[in-house]
Amino acid sequence: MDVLAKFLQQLINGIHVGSIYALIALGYTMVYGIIKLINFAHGDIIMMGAYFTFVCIVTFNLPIGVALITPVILCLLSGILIERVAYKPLRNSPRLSALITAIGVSFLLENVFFKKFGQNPIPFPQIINPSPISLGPLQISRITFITVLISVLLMILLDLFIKKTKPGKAMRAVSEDPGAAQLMGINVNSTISLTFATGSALGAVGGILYSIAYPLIDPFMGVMPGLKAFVAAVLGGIGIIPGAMLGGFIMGIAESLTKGYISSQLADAVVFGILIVVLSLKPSGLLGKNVKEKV
Amino acid sequence: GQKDSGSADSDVIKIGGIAPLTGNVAVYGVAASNGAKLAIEEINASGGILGKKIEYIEYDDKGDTTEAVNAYKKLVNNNKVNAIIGAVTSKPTLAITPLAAKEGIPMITPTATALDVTAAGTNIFRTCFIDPYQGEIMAKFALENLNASKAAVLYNTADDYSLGVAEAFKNYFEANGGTVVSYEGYGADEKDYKAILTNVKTQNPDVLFLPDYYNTVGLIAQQVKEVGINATLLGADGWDGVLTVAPEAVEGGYFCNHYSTDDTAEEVQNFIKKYKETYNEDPVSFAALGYDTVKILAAAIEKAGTTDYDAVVKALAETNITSVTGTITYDENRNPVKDVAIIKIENGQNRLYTKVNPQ
Amino acid sequence: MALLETKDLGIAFGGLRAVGDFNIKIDEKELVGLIGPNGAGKTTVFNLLTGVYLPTEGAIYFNGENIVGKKPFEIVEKGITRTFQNIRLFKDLSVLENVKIAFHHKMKYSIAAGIFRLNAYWKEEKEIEEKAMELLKLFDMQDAAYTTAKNLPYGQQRKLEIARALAADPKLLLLDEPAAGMNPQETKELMETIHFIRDKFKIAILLIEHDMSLVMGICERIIVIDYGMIIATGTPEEIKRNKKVIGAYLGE
Amino acid sequence: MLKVKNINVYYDAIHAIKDVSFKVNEGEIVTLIGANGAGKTTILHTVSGLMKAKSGEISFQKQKIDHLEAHKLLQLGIAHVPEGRRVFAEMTVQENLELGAFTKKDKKAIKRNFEMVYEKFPRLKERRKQIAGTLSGGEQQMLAIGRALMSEPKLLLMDEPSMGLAPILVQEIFNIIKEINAAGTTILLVEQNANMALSIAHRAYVLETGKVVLEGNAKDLLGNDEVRKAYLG
Amino acid sequence: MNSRLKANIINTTSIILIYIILVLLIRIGFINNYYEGILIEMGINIILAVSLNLATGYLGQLTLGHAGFMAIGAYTAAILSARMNLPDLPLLLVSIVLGGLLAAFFAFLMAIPVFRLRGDYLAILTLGFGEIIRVIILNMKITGGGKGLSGILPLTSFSTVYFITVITVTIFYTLINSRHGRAIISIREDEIAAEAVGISTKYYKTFAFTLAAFFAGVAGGLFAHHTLVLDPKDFNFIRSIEILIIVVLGGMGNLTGSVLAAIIITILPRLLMGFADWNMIIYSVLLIAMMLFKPGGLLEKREFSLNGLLSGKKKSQGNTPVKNEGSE
Ligand SMILES: Nc1ncnc2c1ncn2[C@@H]1O[C@H](COP(=O)(O)OP(=O)(O)OP(=O)(O)O)[C@@H](O)[C@H]1O
Ligand SMILES: Nc1ncnc2c1ncn2[C@@H]1O[C@H](COP(=O)(O)OP(=O)(O)OP(=O)(O)O)[C@@H](O)[C@H]1O
Ligand SMILES: [Mg+2]
Ligand SMILES: [Mg+2]
Repeated sequence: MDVLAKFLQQLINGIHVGSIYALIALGYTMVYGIIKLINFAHGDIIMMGAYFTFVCIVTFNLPIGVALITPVILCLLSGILIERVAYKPLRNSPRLSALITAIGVSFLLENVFFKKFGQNPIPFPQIINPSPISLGPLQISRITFITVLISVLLMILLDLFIKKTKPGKAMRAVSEDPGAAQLMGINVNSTISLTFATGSALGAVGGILYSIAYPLIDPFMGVMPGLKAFVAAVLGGIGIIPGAMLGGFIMGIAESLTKGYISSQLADAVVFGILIVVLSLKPSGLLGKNVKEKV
Repeated sequence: GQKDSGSADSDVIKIGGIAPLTGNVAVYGVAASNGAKLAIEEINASGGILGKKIEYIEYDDKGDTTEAVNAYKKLVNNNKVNAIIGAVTSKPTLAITPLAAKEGIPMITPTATALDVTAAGTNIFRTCFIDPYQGEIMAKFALENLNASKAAVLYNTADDYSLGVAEAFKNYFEANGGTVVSYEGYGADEKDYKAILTNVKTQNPDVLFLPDYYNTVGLIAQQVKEVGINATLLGADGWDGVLTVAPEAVEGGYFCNHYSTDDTAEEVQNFIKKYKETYNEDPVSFAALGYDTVKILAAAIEKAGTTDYDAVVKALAETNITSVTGTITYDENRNPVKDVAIIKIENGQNRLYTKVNPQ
Repeated sequence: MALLETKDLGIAFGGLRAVGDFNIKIDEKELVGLIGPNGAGKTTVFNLLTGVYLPTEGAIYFNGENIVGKKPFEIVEKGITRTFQNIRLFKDLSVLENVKIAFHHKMKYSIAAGIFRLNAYWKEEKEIEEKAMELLKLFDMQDAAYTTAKNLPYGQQRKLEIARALAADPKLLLLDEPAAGMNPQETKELMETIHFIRDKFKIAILLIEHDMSLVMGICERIIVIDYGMIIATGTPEEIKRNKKVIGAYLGE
Repeated sequence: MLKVKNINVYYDAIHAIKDVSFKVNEGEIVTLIGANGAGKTTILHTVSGLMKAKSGEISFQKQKIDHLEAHKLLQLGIAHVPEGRRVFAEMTVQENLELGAFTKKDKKAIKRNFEMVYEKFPRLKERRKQIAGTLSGGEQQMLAIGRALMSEPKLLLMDEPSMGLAPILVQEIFNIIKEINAAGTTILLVEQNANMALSIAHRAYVLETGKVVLEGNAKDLLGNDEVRKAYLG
Repeated sequence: MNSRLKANIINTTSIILIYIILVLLIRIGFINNYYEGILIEMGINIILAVSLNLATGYLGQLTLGHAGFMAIGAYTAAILSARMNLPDLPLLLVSIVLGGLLAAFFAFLMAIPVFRLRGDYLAILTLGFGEIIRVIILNMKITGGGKGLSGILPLTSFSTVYFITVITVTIFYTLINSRHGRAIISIREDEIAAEAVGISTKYYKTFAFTLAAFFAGVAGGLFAHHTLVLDPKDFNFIRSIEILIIVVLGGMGNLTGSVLAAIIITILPRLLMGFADWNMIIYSVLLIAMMLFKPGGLLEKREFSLNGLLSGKKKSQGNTPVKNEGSE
């Protein structure tokens, strides 16, 4: 394998993880955009997506299509439920209180699954054959291929949804000014629910793809990818959908290149270092509008 | 169950257990704990030691150092135990050894393989063999039995066990004519090894040594397949259990272990039978080590005729018993001297490949 | 020497030149109005004078010293304070504390003196508590001293902003639409207050306002800007008759 | 058309609106005037459903509406131009107007409304693609009104449309209000600028600290000495 | 003057009285080694919470990297104390102060990029810094890397923690109630307005941030000489969040609240231990419930004051919890 091929290979590795981060980051960004909450429990939606899939496939032996759709729907409903029960009552409270509730929800989900499924990490069933396909000197694992394909497709769909459809526009309106949005006849509660539903569904898909790539699931598996995806969302400019995607890919690629060329253990430092450099230069993220507060 | 009996000379002998019953490495903790409990039941059923029943008090350390220290303090201060079994993984064990050394309490870790564990005090023993030893055995095995000349080693930098075994492997392998073409560390929470493996692949090694616990090994092994590396996978005792995680990815690999269920010795087969009856599953080596630890400790107390710390420690140093993981005596560093089993993974099964005698 | 003098002051946001070629002089104790259509750049001028924005061109002389590049808090120390078009009180603090904070730069005791409660702490704290109350009395707000600022009615909030700006001991006070949201009667009262302040504290005042009754009623001189440029200056009478101003701003 | 009976509204413990009653007849311009904090905005918020009254009754075209949520009221024909404009600053003018017609299903009607608004505010047509946040204050006010008109309201609530505007724009805005009314929309107008408001309104209510203290014909109130003293300066 | 003196006497006496009672209980063994350890952790958590409260509750800057400063203090103190030859108490004090200073120094360096940002961007940047500190510690030799640092001298005792905690809380209390404290609070309320009345926001942000880091470092030093083993894992962002939970639970900008919440959060998990594997579930449900029912924190804006309690006077504190931190 020559130098270039190795580099491309590492790049592909990065795009693989990056596309998962991007999918997860979308959930963070959408929720943040609409209720200005860092939804710490989003990482656990990923975990739930993984466990639900596991249960559908291993416990209930459902046909693969059903087994993959069901968890997405369940996560979508969970997202709505979490918002209704834990966040909605705090909409007019200090923002940090809602943040702590989100952390509480995160702990709760982790520990409920911990209690239910026990301490051991569980091997995730093999859905995609891991063996690679050769493309010249490059070898791309089928998992990588399918992951990137699905993520990019979903992102395009989401972008169209937000830009072109009425519910999408309602989301943007609510995220700017919920009061004024109501005066337009927009149902703010259902729009927020829709946002959580969409974000959670994407998170579930992210969770499944993540588990296919790293087929060992445990109740705390969502924490790290959740954190990284969140950083990705901030990197791209939080609240901005294309920003989340961009941030996700940058994070994945930076991580992979650091691991491949510098040191595996410095990957996190490099990722956060990039975040610091970017924010120092562009205080509201790569695609964030740098608005100075007008006084 | 945590009973708080204040007096030291009650009519039971209290043994404290520290093990990760939850958390990342819980599977080892639970196995070791189950093994220990089985042995205690046996002993109590046949009348206990020194005419007293054993009471086993156990706390969860979650594989965490702080929790282990808390557990230790609770056992010694609140429960006033006579001896301690634990901890299970190296790091928490290292956290409590200075405390135990200060107190002089008899302490045996069933499974902590890090070299330094027993160095803290003359009252600290172990039932498993040590890290460097496993590394050397596997390097020797790779060179001699597999005729490997190029080896790659991946290790967990945050784990004494992984680090110790990897280092010993590398030193032995290189000292005896092999080349380690790739020696790469990764962090404890790592899940994505593809970048490192892509580098490893360019080196084309004959064997890939993965001294880590089986969960991680399972993850790495699948990604080895994804990246398309064809080297033979090697591991150490942390592999015990890998079949539950990624049987296909590790097919054809070898690892060393404390005992093998294939072993026909009577102690072994008896133990396997009882364990299966009680817990409804096959005992992994950690269970066997937990079991043997209790046996060693009970024998020593019986021999000392008292629960006095110093007397028990002295008796421990003179241990010589034959149990599930072999015939055990202690060297001057309070490490056991016993056989090593090399196991091959074939058709999704652990098969005893050969037994290596340390002498 | 004029108290404040700007020389070819200007700022551009990206491509948009919000203020340009801006030359004014304000003497001590003068009461000047700054008017112009929405978006003409009035608030931006205030932001330039107070160091919130860094001008892209020109200079600002205050007491003969060029203050361009100074931080807002340094400019306050030099003697320019302001109120905001959108009220910016310390909303969750009491009225009294809002005023006390503005005395900050007039106080001397060190962090250590504060932590270890040295004599300087007790002395100065007592002093400013009294001064703050006095100031509130001037605005007839002493009864509201312990009210949380955000619970004040809008008009009182505007007054508190002025009191706070005065507490910082300015030589030039900038008021951005002090009468916004007030009805004609309240506006009238405000006019009296502004006059009173100028006379009592002997300071110059530059104010922005869309309410012509106020501007024409109290300002000695008026500056009119449109598209960031001065289109007229003069006495209220002159401005009222100025064709350009009528066309751009006043209407028929 | 709109009937408000004895409503009481609270902010936590603050009793902001006390037993207020008033009505708006079809085709009228009715104005609420009063000092700062008198409760004008609060009343509009209560009518349009952004806030809930603790007691009292509000009905619109004989239908009880006080229990309905804000987004439902728009469908009945009540639109609200809020205090401080509140345009969607990051969206274009066109998108803002589209949102104004959010509840409308009829594509043709939406198109017609667009034309109507653009005709009334040629400036907005010019700036169709501009991001609303960068419009000047007057333009934003036009957008806010235009946006409300997109839903073809029967009743239009307007909260201080002249606030912070240059005198020349104030004049323009009031002319527009008159036009809208002439075209058949009933208007409930809240203003600080009592002079102007009274000169275009049919009837008026004067509010003082949450209570209606005076009501009557707009022309009469303009001539009322007390009113002159308190609100017209 | 007189009432000031009286207040001082009441406070000092009660602090010493509580100390004597606790020490007696430890002496007679009523509070054994294990419970003493819990008391020590309480003190450490109080210092952490109170210092974070300065940055987040009073200054109004949400920071998620407090554990990073704690880590710097912990490792520095542990490494230094092993290499210095001093009697126990001076050794502990010198090493934790040095640890605190190094933490403060890093905070000072970070202040520059950090304070260019607002709101949640700032929060995430501090989180990033915290993680970088952790990763660096993980990759250093002298810290023992991922294997952790062991063999730390057991220097932290109940008495040292008790008095350092008392001193810390007192310092924060007096600071907050001085002109400098007001300046810090005004930044939380409205940065632009604060500048506009003559407060150097840069200076006070840097000062508050650095001071908070110093005390986090001190807490870290005490922690190191208490647990005796350091593992970079102990200082990950979850740890920072745990401290934040204490601050929010106690009430933002409320010192007494922080103290109370620190005590509760230290004890709660141990009390729940009896529920075996339900403990964390109960813990999280309690956390959510507390936030839902008391979104402003346990004490909201009320500061508890012993003097006030004794003299029956109600002392109102001007500081109220932050609303809409960082939002525009
Ligand atoms: N931070 C900024 N970034 C970009 N443009 C700005 C900024 N601040 C002001 N502007 C622009 O500069 C111009 C002048 O604005 P300014 O606020 O000074 O107007 P004004 O005269 O005070 O108007 P009004 O009477 O409506 O308050 C406007 O076009 C405004 O959009
Ligand atoms: N969010 C709030 N919280 C508490 N009190 C409020 C709130 N909003 C308004 N109030 C109070 O309710 C009363 C009525 O306020 P409202 O905004 O309706 O007055 P307004 O007549 O519209 O005044 P303005 O002319 O200033 O717009 C005032 O006393 C005000 O202080
Ligand atoms: Mg302005
Ligand atoms: Mg109003």
